[in-house]
Amino acid sequence: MLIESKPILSDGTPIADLINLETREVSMRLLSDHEVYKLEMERIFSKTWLLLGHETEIPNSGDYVVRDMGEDQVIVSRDRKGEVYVLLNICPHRGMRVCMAETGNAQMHRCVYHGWAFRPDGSFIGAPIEREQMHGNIFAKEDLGLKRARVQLYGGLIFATWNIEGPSLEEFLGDSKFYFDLLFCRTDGGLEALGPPQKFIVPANWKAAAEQSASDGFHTLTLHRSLMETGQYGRATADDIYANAPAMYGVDISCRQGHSLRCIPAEVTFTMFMSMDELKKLSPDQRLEVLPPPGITKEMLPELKRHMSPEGLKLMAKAPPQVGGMFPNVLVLFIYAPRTDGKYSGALALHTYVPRGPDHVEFTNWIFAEKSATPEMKRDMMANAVRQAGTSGTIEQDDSDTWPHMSRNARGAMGRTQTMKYGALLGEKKPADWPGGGYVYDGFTKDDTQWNWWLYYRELMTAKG
Amino acid sequence: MLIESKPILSDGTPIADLINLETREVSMRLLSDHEVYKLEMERIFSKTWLLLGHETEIPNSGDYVVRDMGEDQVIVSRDRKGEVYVLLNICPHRGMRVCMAETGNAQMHRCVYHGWAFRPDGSFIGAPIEREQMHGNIFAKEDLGLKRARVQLYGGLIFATWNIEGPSLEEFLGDSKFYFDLLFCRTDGGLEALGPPQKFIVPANWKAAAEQSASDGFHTLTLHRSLMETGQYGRATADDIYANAPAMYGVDISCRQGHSLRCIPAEVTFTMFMSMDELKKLSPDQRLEVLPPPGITKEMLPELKRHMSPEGLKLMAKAPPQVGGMFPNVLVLFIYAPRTDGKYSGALALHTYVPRGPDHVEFTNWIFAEKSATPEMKRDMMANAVRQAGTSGTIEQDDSDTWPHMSRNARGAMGRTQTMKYGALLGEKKPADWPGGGYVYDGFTKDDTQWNWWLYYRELMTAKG
Amino acid sequence: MLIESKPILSDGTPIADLINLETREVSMRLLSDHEVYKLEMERIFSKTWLLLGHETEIPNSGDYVVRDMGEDQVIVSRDRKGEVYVLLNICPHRGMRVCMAETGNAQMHRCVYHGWAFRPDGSFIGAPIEREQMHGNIFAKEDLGLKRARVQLYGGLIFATWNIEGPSLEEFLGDSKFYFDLLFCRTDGGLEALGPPQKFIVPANWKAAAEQSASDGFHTLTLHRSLMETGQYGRATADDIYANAPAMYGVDISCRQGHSLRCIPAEVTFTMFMSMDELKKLSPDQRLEVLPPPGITKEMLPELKRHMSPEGLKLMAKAPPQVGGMFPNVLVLFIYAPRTDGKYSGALALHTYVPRGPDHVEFTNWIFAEKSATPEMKRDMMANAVRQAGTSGTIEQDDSDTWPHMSRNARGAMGRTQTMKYGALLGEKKPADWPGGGYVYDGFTKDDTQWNWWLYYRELMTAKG
Amino acid sequence: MTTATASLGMERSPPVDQTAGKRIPTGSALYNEVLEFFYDEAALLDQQRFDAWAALLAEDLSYTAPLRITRQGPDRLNTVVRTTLHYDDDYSSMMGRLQRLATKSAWAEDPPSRTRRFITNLRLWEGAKPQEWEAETYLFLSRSRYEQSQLQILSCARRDLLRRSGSGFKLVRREIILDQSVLGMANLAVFL
Amino acid sequence: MTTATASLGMERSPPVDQTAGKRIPTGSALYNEVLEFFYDEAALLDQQRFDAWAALLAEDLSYTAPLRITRQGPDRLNTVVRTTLHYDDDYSSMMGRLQRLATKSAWAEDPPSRTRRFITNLRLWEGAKPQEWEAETYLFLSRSRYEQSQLQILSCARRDLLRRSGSGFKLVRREIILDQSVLGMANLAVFL
Amino acid sequence: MTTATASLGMERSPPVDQTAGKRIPTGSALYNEVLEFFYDEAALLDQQRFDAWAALLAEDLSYTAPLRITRQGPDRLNTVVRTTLHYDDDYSSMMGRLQRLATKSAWAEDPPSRTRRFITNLRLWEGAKPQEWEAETYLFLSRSRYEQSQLQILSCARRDLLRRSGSGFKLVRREIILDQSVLGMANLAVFL
Ligand code: FES
Ligand code: FES
Ligand code: FES
Ligand SMILES: [Fe+3]
Ligand SMILES: [Fe+3]
Ligand SMILES: [Fe+3]
Repeated sequence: MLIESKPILSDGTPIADLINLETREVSMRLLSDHEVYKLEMERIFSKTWLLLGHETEIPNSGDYVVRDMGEDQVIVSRDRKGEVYVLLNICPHRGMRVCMAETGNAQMHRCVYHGWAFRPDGSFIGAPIEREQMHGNIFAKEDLGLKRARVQLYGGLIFATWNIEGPSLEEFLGDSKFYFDLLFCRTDGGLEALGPPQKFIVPANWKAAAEQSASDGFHTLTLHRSLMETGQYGRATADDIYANAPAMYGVDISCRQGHSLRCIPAEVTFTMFMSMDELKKLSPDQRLEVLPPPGITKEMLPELKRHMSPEGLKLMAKAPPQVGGMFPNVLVLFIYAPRTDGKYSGALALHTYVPRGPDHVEFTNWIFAEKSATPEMKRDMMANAVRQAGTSGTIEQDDSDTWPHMSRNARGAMGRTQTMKYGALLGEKKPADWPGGGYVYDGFTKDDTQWNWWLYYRELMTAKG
Repeated sequence: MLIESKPILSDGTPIADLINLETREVSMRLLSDHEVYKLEMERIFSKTWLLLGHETEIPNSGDYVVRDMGEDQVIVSRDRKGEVYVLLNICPHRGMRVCMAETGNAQMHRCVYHGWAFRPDGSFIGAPIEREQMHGNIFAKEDLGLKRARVQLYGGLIFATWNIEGPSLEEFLGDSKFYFDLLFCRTDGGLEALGPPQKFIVPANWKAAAEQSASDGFHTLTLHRSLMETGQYGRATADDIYANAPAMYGVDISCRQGHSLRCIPAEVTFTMFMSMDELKKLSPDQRLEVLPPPGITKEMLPELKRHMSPEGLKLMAKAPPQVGGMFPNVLVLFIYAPRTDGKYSGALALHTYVPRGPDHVEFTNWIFAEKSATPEMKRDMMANAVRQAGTSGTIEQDDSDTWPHMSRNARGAMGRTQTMKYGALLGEKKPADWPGGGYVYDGFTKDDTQWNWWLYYRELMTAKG
Repeated sequence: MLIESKPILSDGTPIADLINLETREVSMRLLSDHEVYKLEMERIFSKTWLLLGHETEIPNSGDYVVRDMGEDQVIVSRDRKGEVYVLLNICPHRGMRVCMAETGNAQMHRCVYHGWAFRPDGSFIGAPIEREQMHGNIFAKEDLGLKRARVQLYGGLIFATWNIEGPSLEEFLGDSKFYFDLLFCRTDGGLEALGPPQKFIVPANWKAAAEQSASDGFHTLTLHRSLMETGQYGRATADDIYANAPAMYGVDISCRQGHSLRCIPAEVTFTMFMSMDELKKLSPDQRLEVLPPPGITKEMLPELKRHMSPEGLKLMAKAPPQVGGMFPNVLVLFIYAPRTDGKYSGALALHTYVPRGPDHVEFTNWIFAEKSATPEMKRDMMANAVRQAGTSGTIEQDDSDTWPHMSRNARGAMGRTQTMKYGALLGEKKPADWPGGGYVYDGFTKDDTQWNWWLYYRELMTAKG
Repeated sequence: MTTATASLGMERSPPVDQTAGKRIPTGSALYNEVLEFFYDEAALLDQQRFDAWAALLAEDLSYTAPLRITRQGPDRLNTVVRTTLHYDDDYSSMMGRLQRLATKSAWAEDPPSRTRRFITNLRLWEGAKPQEWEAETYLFLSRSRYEQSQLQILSCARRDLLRRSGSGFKLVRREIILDQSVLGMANLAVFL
Repeated sequence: MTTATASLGMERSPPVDQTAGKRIPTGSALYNEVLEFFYDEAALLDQQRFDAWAALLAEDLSYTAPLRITRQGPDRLNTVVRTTLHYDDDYSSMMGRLQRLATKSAWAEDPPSRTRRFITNLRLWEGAKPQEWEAETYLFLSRSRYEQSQLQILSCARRDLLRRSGSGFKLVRREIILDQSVLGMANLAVFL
Repeated sequence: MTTATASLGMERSPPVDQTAGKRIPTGSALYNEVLEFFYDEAALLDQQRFDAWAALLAEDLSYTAPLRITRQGPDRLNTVVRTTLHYDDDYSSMMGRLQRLATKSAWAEDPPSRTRRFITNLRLWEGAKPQEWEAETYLFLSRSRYEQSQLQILSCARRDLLRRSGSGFKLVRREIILDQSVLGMANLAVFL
């Protein structure tokens, strides 16, 4: 039984009051409060679908990786039939950790404490000394397996939830699925995780990272300004970055469930190596030839076309979704990456921001390529992603030095009464012939998508048990 | 006045519900909850008898050691009359620590802050500048001594409690005292602590260690399997350890107060150097000659016989108590220890698992020999104990790497709702002519003693203030 | 809106009960309790005047330093008009830290996250891309400035409070202001901070340091005994320190608001280099010539006389205030400092004890000289202060090793029920012709001033919101 | 090793002494020169003198930091993962990093960390080519940012290839073997 | 020192320089050889190459780690306790430890800790017998297990007796002077 | 640098290699002598042999520890503050400190900390005067007090001036460049 806490904090403050629908303010207290954190673990991380990895990480029967659903560790394993299971990594006997490694291959997981053994599907095999029935006579063997989460695969990505009766992953993705399909389901082979994820701890509340993942495009101009100063993004110079505002105009999309993506006109990238005039002469197909979406090569275009509707394809040619997030804690980064040879390549990464108490978050960073990419391209895409994202990435090292300050600020007696503001709204506006659904915001990237994230957060945190 | 909290947690859960008497389940939440921990400090560590050391650590007048009762530090000192006192190491003036060292000899403890001075029995001597009466005129000098705990010695072991009116140590030990007598009170000189205890911190809740100390024999087969693989315990090979199940059959004893011991047939040890057939020909007396109990030599047998009833002696010959625990936080390890010369010797150790917050425990490890043992034997027994138990012991280094995982698992939103299970019950069964009382379990070691531990824990945690 | 908590702890204990007015006892629980700490941040550190620095640290327009009001970080800056502002260092946009440095000079503070910019007076300049109005349309620009604290300067010292409508600094200083004037307002140029403050973390509750700052003179005899043993303070030898009790007699003053000072007869210092007989022959003026107050030279005496009333001057000649504190967390140390050449000089320091959670305090140590002092004298006074106070000071290194023990002791189940005692009361007694007001205690330094500190603490902690 | 994990690129880093050439004796002239190189390099990085540091890098530089991963059983020592990396740079990308650090807005290190790189346990071998040497050093990094009173720390081994260049050396290859599976720092915006 | 505490075996470890023979100069050929021995030894342990490490141990090995204890006053420097030890091994028991580590179930170090042994401050003297030397090194151990993002750390001095053996040395005696009264690690399943 | 901050005394510590004389090669005879001096000095301090340590101090000693401060922008490397100091001693005041430590009531270090001073990264130059040398060392201090299971740690560089004195050296100047703006220890009652 999940412990249910009422959404009223012990000083009498209803959680609902911490997100002001009138003024679009969010109380900083949410970034530091321990009670709020405990509720989040129950109402969000035990209820929604969570990204745990990609099935290419566990290609063979018996393969497993150990991952996290909130603060609960789980085994993600593949059984003999090829099914993927997600199992609480807690021995039903006395609560010991069952899988001690982060990854491996085993047809039997034997707990090192007293030797209870489990199959890759979590079912209980038995305790040592069968004749003594050391699992007792109160519970049947069927009741003594590892606790199973509900699992769904999507584009090879492994999602799981403890919410057995809740919405399906499709329902959870809602209107954003159309857009995510364009990223995750575009070739015959599908995506491939190029290796295990980078992992590191940031001393910040997970929501400092997560609210940004909800398509905060605006921070790029200032926080990631150094990359524009070096000319890595657009032709702006140090002086006219704000005037040029590269990559600020585009189409942001989101939906009720808080997911979002930024469809950024490929112009931003094109103009690094051709003039606007030249560009205008190109048909969508020609554009794809000259600048395929991040992670795709000219050779893979036929595949791409097979997997996408003409509308989707046009979107990919003109303004492919490049960054965004999935509620609650996933960042999507499928970006054009400038190469040192002057060409453009791609960097595909997904992050999860795994809560580690109110003041810490574990940054988990998977790097992808299409399975059908050449080894050279995969190698290139790993390098691209590592240089820009994650541990040492020149983009994201700025982000991870920022969030801890927000978290710290939220701890003061005065600080926790301050608010984060989401008052710059663009408003829904669909471009003509826009192929997808959801909430669509055409124009300068503003606070809409992030506000939607908080609205869904509020919905879950105040839902009736 | 001790602060009394009601045994209902702030989310409305009664503590009593976390230990399910029907299904013999214990909620993992008990291993991580901060409110539970606070209650434990009040209802267990401020109420029961706690082991603090051995009187041979402070042989002379003025000798003292500083130890811990839960999170309260105490001075264990011997006054001029040879009495042992246990005193809260907190200056009644402004709360400074009085004894700064871990050990020493002093007839006066002077607080370094403002100079208030106390005798080894805790009584207040005075503050500097007598004429100014810097202790004030509100409290009489008699009221300004160091707070005294109630002390009782048993086999030289020093126990103390804050429960001044509560049960005596004998009452607290109950039916288990008969068995502990066989370990602690068997020679003229009694036991000797061979030195100060080892101390180290394990990042685990104290109960992860304590519930195991309640005679969890079964874990040895799997967690300590490496020692069987190397042939150190029994003649099993790596392949037939589970088939042989060495040391699993015996007589476990416990009692209402949660103490327990495992009386392990000496056969397990004998068969390392003689055949079953040879063994069967031996009388109890001959058995004692060939393999005296751990820590006893042939030369000491007459002493042993003087101190024990014939029934006790027979038990020591056939199945001496070797491991067990005293509620709440003592592990007893009086084991046969294989020597590198092929012979068997003994290793005698007592541990206390001192709580250091919900997530940490301080492992304190005293090593003993009989005072009348030769210096060589003492030296040998120190080496035996160090090699197997405590900091670097090849048995216990596995244990201390295990408990942190249980504690961590108990923190997750899902993990804290899981349970530890004690459903494998052997049931009370006394062998014929069994000399002792208490609950007696003859057969394969199961969950009975550990379950009794939790029942007493539950009793204390839910008792009326 | 400040979050207001009721002064009753969750186990039902009223805060008021933790300070027993009858027996003059203070519960140790106050030194460790998390709920108490949270209340203190709201009821004390968000309500009283707090010392943040000295205006000589930010002499020019645009200069700023970053400091702390409780756990809230603030920018202390000087705007173009020369006004000093104290601004919450939290961006009103998304809560990021605005000033990243500890000190600097800037006419515009631009948040590195999304680029919102602010003036040194906290007013909002705007967000990047003016045309897009990224500050939204819900709040006017005037409402989006950095949160301003109320500021008052006194002797160049910068004080601030969040209590906009509360008492003025003068009201807050009350009767103690007369005495502080003698220290902070005595020359034309006033004091000068010789550099940024030393900062280091002590693992203790802030009140362990603060209750001592309320003029605990008595601890010097024992805790700082080493300095007397080396003959640094008075002519006592190791054996007669307690008999001589150097610097114990004097006049302690305090007031309702918990501030206090110890006026220590200059005899203590004089007798290091002249006999009592010689001393008695000196007029107050001659005394000032021979031994000017700490930090003052013969050359500066005319200035001194201009700034002080004759009564004040006489006090400075006979028994200048040398140590004391300001509620809640300031220590004042304006002491005679023995020099290695046998002469006496001065060391002027102010500390703040900045709370860093219930178990840690940041020790901040500013060192001062009169602005009109010669460079050599300033250099000398820096050395004097560093050698005696703060990080490596031979006086205060003993203090900072003491407080952590008190804090630790307050955590135990038994320890938190113990009390600190303030029963040694001298009682109010004004010497004849005493020039100042407040509570005046002539004689052996006792618990009066510290008890007054706790009374004001109790008043604030139990005040109606 | 199972095929699965092999294909995922987890391996035991072969000890340098088993793959490199002849050992260069500790305390020999060459050894001391190399030791000085590493001390000077550490000082340049700790003083944020990036231009001078850049001059120590060979143009065929490979600068990488594999992941470390927790394994159990027979594979337990195969903990070095070279498929995903924490650093994956060549000369050109490294110049890009340095160029960024020279801008006015490389916030991750502005304010800069106060760092200290303790270099110990240098072991040296001949490389495969003349005038090249394989060096293993242990690096303990202490890093302090802002008002943090707890030092951020990191330990690792570095397996370097050095090449003689004039009177000094150039760093041709550095592989950083970190000791943690989950790094305890918010980023690796500092070089190791 | 009172009789009581003397009998409890607490003493001040006499500085090596007061008990050992002639000083071997820092940087001398022999010193460098010994330094290399310690670096190589650290590498073997950090790489879990226990067989190779075992080959460095003399058969009359004594390997101990006394307790440290907090004292005050005149006895304040008598902090080394040799009655109880954290390690108390000879060659044969050490072989037993290594044999255990080679099983399939030595869980305390399977998964293995990722360790780094920083060796500094080597000081060297002649031993009492020819071809034996007294060496003092400082050891800083960094240890990472599982997904721990905070390094476990431990500092100590090691007082070793080395004996010439062929072209190398054997470790005859190691006494580990730990710096903590309460160790911060859950066990000492790693060698120091 | 703005006038304001200049007047407040914040500066970039000029690298020793830019202010000192000729470099003394790492591993040279003189270098090794100096290294031994530092190892011996560390041992004396770790063993609390203060009299012997005092004998290493020159009578014109300057012993200081500037503050470090966090800056941003163009001034970001001007982080050394010499107006306020954490240590500000000369020979005579240092003798006063040692005299105090010899009393029966220097509580801040009685019970004494159990310390370990790891010395690495020694770099050496000729000083301005003959028989004087500029030395930079890195110091990692591990400090354990009472029953603390977490080591207190501190890292810094030391910029020393040594002077030949008989067969040894005297410490003439030590400037300790700490790495923290807010120190993580309750005091600096130990020497660095
Ligand atoms: S806890 Fe897993 S078998 Fe007992
Ligand atoms: S606190 Fe012990 S004498 Fe004051
Ligand atoms: S948080 Fe400061 S500009 Fe956005
Ligand atoms: Fe970003
Ligand atoms: Fe065990
Ligand atoms: Fe003091």
